Amino acid sequence: MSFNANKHNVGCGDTVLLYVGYDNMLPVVVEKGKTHQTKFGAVKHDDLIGKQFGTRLQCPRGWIYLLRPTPELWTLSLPHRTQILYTTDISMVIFQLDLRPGSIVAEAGTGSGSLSHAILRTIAPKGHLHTFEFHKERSEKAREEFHLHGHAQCVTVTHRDVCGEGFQLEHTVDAVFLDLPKPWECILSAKRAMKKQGGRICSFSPCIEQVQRTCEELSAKKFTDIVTMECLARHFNLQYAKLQNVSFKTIDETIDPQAEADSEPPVKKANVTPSSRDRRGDSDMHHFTSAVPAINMPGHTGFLTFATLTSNDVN
Amino acid sequence: MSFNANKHNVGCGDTVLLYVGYDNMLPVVVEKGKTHQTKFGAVKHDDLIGKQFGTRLQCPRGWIYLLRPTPELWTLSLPHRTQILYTTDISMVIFQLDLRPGSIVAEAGTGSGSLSHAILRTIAPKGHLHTFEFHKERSEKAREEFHLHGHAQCVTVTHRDVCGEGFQLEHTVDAVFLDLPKPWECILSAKRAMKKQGGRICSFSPCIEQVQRTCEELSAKKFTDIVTMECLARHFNLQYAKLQNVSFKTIDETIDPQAEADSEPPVKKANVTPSSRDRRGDSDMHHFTSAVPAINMPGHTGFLTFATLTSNDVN
Amino acid sequence: MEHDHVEDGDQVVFHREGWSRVFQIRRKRQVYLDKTKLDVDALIGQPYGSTFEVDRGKLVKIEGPAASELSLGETSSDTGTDNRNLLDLDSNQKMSKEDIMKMKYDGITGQKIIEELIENSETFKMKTEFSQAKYLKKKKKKHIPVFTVMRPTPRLVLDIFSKDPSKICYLRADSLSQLLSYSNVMYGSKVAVVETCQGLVLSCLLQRIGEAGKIVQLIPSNTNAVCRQVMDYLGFAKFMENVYSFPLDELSSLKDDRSFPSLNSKYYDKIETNEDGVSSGQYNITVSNGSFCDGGESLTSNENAEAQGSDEAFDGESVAPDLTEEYGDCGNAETEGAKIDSGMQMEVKKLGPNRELQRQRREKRQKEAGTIITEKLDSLVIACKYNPTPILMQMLSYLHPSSSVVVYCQHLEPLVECYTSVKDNHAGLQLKLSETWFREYQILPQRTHPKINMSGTGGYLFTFITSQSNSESFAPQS
Amino acid sequence: MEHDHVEDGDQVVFHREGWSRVFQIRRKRQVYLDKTKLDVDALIGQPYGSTFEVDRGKLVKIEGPAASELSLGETSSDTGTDNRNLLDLDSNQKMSKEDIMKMKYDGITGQKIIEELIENSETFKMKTEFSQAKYLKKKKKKHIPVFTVMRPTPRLVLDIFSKDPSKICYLRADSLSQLLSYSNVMYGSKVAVVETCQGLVLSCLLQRIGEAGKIVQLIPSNTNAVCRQVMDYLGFAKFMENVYSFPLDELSSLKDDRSFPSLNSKYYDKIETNEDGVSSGQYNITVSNGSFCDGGESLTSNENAEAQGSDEAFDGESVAPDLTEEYGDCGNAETEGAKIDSGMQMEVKKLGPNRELQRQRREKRQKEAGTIITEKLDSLVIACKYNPTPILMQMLSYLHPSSSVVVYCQHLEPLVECYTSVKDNHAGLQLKLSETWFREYQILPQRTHPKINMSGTGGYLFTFITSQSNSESFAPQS
Repeated sequence: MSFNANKHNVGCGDTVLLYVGYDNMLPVVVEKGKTHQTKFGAVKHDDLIGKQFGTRLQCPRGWIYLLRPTPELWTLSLPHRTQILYTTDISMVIFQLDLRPGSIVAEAGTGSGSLSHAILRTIAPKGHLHTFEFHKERSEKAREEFHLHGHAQCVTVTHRDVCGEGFQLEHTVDAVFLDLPKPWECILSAKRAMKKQGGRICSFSPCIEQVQRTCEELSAKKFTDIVTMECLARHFNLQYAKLQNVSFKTIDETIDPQAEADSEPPVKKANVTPSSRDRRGDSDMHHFTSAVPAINMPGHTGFLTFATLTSNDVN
Repeated sequence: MSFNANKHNVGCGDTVLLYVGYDNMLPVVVEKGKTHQTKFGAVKHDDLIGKQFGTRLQCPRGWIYLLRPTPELWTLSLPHRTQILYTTDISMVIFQLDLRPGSIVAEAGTGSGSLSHAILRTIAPKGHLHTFEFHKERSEKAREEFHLHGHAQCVTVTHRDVCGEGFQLEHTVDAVFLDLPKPWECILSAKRAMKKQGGRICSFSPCIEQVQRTCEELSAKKFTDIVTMECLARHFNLQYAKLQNVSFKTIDETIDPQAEADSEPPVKKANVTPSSRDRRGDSDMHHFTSAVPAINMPGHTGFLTFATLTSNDVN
Repeated sequence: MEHDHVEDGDQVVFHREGWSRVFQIRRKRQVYLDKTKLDVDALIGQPYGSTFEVDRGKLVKIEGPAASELSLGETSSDTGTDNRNLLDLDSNQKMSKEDIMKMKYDGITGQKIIEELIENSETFKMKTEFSQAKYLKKKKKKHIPVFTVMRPTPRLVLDIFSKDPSKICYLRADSLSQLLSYSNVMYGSKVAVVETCQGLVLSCLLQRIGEAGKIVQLIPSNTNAVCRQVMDYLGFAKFMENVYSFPLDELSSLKDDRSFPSLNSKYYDKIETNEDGVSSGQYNITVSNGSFCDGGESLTSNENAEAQGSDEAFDGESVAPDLTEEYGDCGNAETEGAKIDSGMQMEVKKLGPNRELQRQRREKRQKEAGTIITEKLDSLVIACKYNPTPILMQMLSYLHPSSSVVVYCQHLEPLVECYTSVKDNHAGLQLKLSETWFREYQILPQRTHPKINMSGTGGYLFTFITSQSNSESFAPQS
Repeated sequence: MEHDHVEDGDQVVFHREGWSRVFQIRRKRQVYLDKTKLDVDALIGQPYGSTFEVDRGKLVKIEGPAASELSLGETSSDTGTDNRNLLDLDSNQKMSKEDIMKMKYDGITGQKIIEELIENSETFKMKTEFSQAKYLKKKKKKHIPVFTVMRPTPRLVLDIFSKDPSKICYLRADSLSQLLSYSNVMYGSKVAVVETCQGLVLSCLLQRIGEAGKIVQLIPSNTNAVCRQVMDYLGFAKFMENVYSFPLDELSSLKDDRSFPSLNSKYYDKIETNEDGVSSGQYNITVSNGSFCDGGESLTSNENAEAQGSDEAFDGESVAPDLTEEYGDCGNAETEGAKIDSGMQMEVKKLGPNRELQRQRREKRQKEAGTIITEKLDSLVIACKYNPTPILMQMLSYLHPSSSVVVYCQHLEPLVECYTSVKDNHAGLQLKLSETWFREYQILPQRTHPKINMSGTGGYLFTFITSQSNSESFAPQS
């Protein structure tokens, strides 16, 4: 239930995230009498019950925070059963599929449920997600998770290979999402699943050849407005950066007749300068706050193809 | 001759660039007695002769600058006879082909000569560029231009369709560049053109299907280290930006009993504030210099595929 | 509640790929579409999803294949192998502009015009298949105004601003969608929003809270008006009871219990009638075309920009006139000849009769908004032309711990400041500062590649989770 | 001059895709490659372009297909249709790490080890073709150390720094290549350069000026040393007579005619012997691993960074030790057991005998450098860990009008300052501030996509053309 907007205190059976550090969260289901080990020491579940989300806990060796799970934080902390979708793509999918409270959605496959959680947040409480997974164990795990997270009413998890057997839904959904190796094989079934008023479809594929076949099939099945896109998040790190200021002699120093008279080579003289300046510490430094893009970033997740089925073309 | 490093003053027959504004340059071949019209008024060629490159000229209706042509500026000002390559891609091509003074290069097609000029700068004076163009008029124009620009010694322009007829070069070049609709058709001929020590090849193609076929053919012809990449320049505009600072009442203002007593609605009071503050001009503005990426940018030029032919695999 | 057919009074999107316009459909109404006056009567009763062609000011429904699939007969099968023999000359096309204009005037269809153009092109048949396709696509877009009638959604409405993204602070689908995700706004959420995106962000959030949530739009006191144009596009008048306004200026007063007793918001909900959404209409009247950010010009023309007073900056930029023409019936750009009857304008009239009653309502709504804020919020969203840092820092105390905060800005620099402030005050966790690379692809047989033009920036996002600053220590385990 | 076969003393690149190491080849020499001690004797006399496999510390030449094409027999034809029945378990592989180590110790080839791994995998045959290929590629890279022997080029040398790009200020191929283009450096150019990229930028420029140009490397007086390691990698000792050093500190003295009479550089060229490249060797001795820019840490660990003095910052970061091990025989990371004989070290010895003579040479070279500067330069290139704006502004007066200037920086902010300074002083035209999006692709049948990992930044470039600030007016045409 902890994904709910109106929940502000931790209860028994709630999933909470123990925030240990940036992008480092442990998902925990609170159960009376249990204990959880973190790198900062043990956490007794009994101590969590009744606490407000956001509470900072003093553990033996450091602080951890008790966070309310959001689909975004869940995506960062969920147990990976497959490759997952991340928030940049997920956001685009939800937006481009026109999802909102009350929408009916079909999803294949369920995978690790990363996208499912974001869909459920958007369509709850009156919408419904039909999610399909061809891997039995995964579909069971997902069902458990959805129940634990208070989504039981809004989701139906089915263990089925939609490519072979289809969605078996007749004009019931507003939107279809496909993350399958051969999405083109179930475009027709997806079309049949769409409401008579029409709807939106999305296919996520890592390879361009998959996209090409999918677009061909979408076009053949009278989907319109077929658009393929890619979005990549680029994160900035904030740095207190510094660059060394080089020293320039003023003209006065330069034409110092004493130095000339000594016929001391300029190089020598120059060499004396740095050490004395260095000792002053950072006075020779140019300081600034710099937003530096992360050196390594995801270069590709997948191509997102969206299309519309209008009421005209449903049959 | 004006592309040369040692040329600092304008002579007769030189190509100069009349710089009118950012990314706005007119290429002019200086000829005695001629006159050129610019948006700032007429420019007499006779007045240009002997002037130093970089000179600012006062024209009747504004300033123009007399710039020395560089391959980069030439790319921005050349007469387009085809789609051209731009500096971001050109730079990568030159670098990845390991070009340097003395390199022998084969290029197909010549196009508008945008890349050719950058190649020639790098390989001159002892290197050589064999450039091929299947469009007769274009090849003639290119030959003229190279001559005018002082490259006559370093370049051979051939009117030929290398896809059909091949380069007809036998183990003479260090590097091959292909910008052709069907580059895979002349990989074999390119291979034959390579020096016995081996060399580097680059193919530029806008479409991924071209890249796929080219890579297949390169691999079949024993090229190794096949790498495909894309590079896009992202330009920043510098803006003196400002954001409005919203006003927050201090606590003192807020609990002003007078305002309370009047039971003046807060909204009304608030409405009085802006006009009086606005009159102060920019005092409510948060100013900062912002590097803003250009809103519209080239999203794709082409894919660059590079590969190596080692001496092992020449035959 | 949602009907499948266009009804009198509906807000309708005219859509083709990457292009959308919104019009309110009324009987006997004419609208301007791409400079052509158009009768929209014919749409009433038609199912959403229908496709129409414009034929001499009339809408003609196209049955069968959609506009984008319009075939062009046998012409394209005749192709050259490459462009080697082509010279770029104006004389390649034997038809003149005047010829084309005359055909249009004579009511020749766009389809026919294109066929004529091909017939009269000396080089078309010599072009490669690729070049032919490119040529056809260009001509189709120009001469065949075809579009599909759609129910408005945030996605389609976003397209409307593609010509002038400054109106919505350069929000792109990727940044808007992430803003919505990271805000964690859902059914029943209590949200504070500061936006100057024509109500786009507000509308999207409103859609997501459903009928159970509450949104307080915070409005700077030193601004003249906020625009909520997009609310009308999306037909959100009915949800207005969930949207409150509150002057940022008054935030500090919330800390003083005397002036803002903790009211039971449910009590107020009961008195509030459905129509009272109007009470926040005050901010709804004036349409601001202004773009403060754009007061800053490139350095080259900087003197110009600096010379403008802030009032002028508010009055918009040179592109605005073009745009309003396209908007058709929206806001201050009412089409000539059409009756002034947009939702916005009607509210103005309603406001008239009893000013005192309106004032009282407004006051009550504002008090309720104050209560929502003091009872603490689940999410804070900032996407505006105001300096975000002071607003953000001011609002932090009104958020539950573990709440979601999103600050969007066209510029990176102000978000660096936000980041630093939040960090230095230990006010948040999971601080993320990001931009998105957004790229579209052309997927066509043998011609697949990223699109030639792309958007260089969709703005920047700063997101974080609020945290309790003082830790509750508990006994370490024995 | 260039031989086709590896000779004793050659600098040689060991290369495979995206990975390069440089070693100087000497008889009886051993080098460390990926923690394996290696005899490189076998390379002498082999043609460049030959491919070798490492087999128990020996190099074995591979004839026929190159490393990347190594086939893996029939194993990959047996594929599953999808991964539905796969569980991710460690027990899928029956071979232990110890088994593999033993095989290696026993001298089993990598090829054979992979075949064994496949044989002992419970899930390999059930995996999709896609997953199989992925698996094979990973294992090949790990177990088959194969590389091709190449003549060093800037392109290959750049790969060496891919593990620690901070050493070259995060220059990527795209930014380095554009730096070279926009500098307009060509055969015969006179160039000033300020760089802290291990000599990479210097070397690239040096390659382009050929034997006819001149490069003056400007060196801050308050730095202890500059590193020109890359000069050695590229075997550029022979070009040293074209490279001069000049202390930035002394720039202002150039304006005083008394201390720097305008010398005829040709005169000095005659006296100068070929070996005098050594005179600038002073700056060549100490290798600096330092990275000033990286003194700035992310805000999280900022206290740490701030605590470091500037000297410490100069002494390098935690990654340096790992790296130097890879460098093999370069600079201060001499491999154990190998004779100290790199080009650099030899110069140190030469410097010894007659210090006074060296000092005189150095002084003369510096005077020549001063002359080159005062006679004005064609190009200025800055790519360093120093604050670029003061250097740039100081140097502007030594450039011809219509010269090319490039300033590279890892950070955007310092270049904004450069831009503003040049703009405000009307010192340039065609000011461009840019970054590059650089992306690599996997092109494989049915598996084509952009690479999963990419570099988020290759730094920023500011480029412009110098201009004459006072216009020459000429009579308008009648």
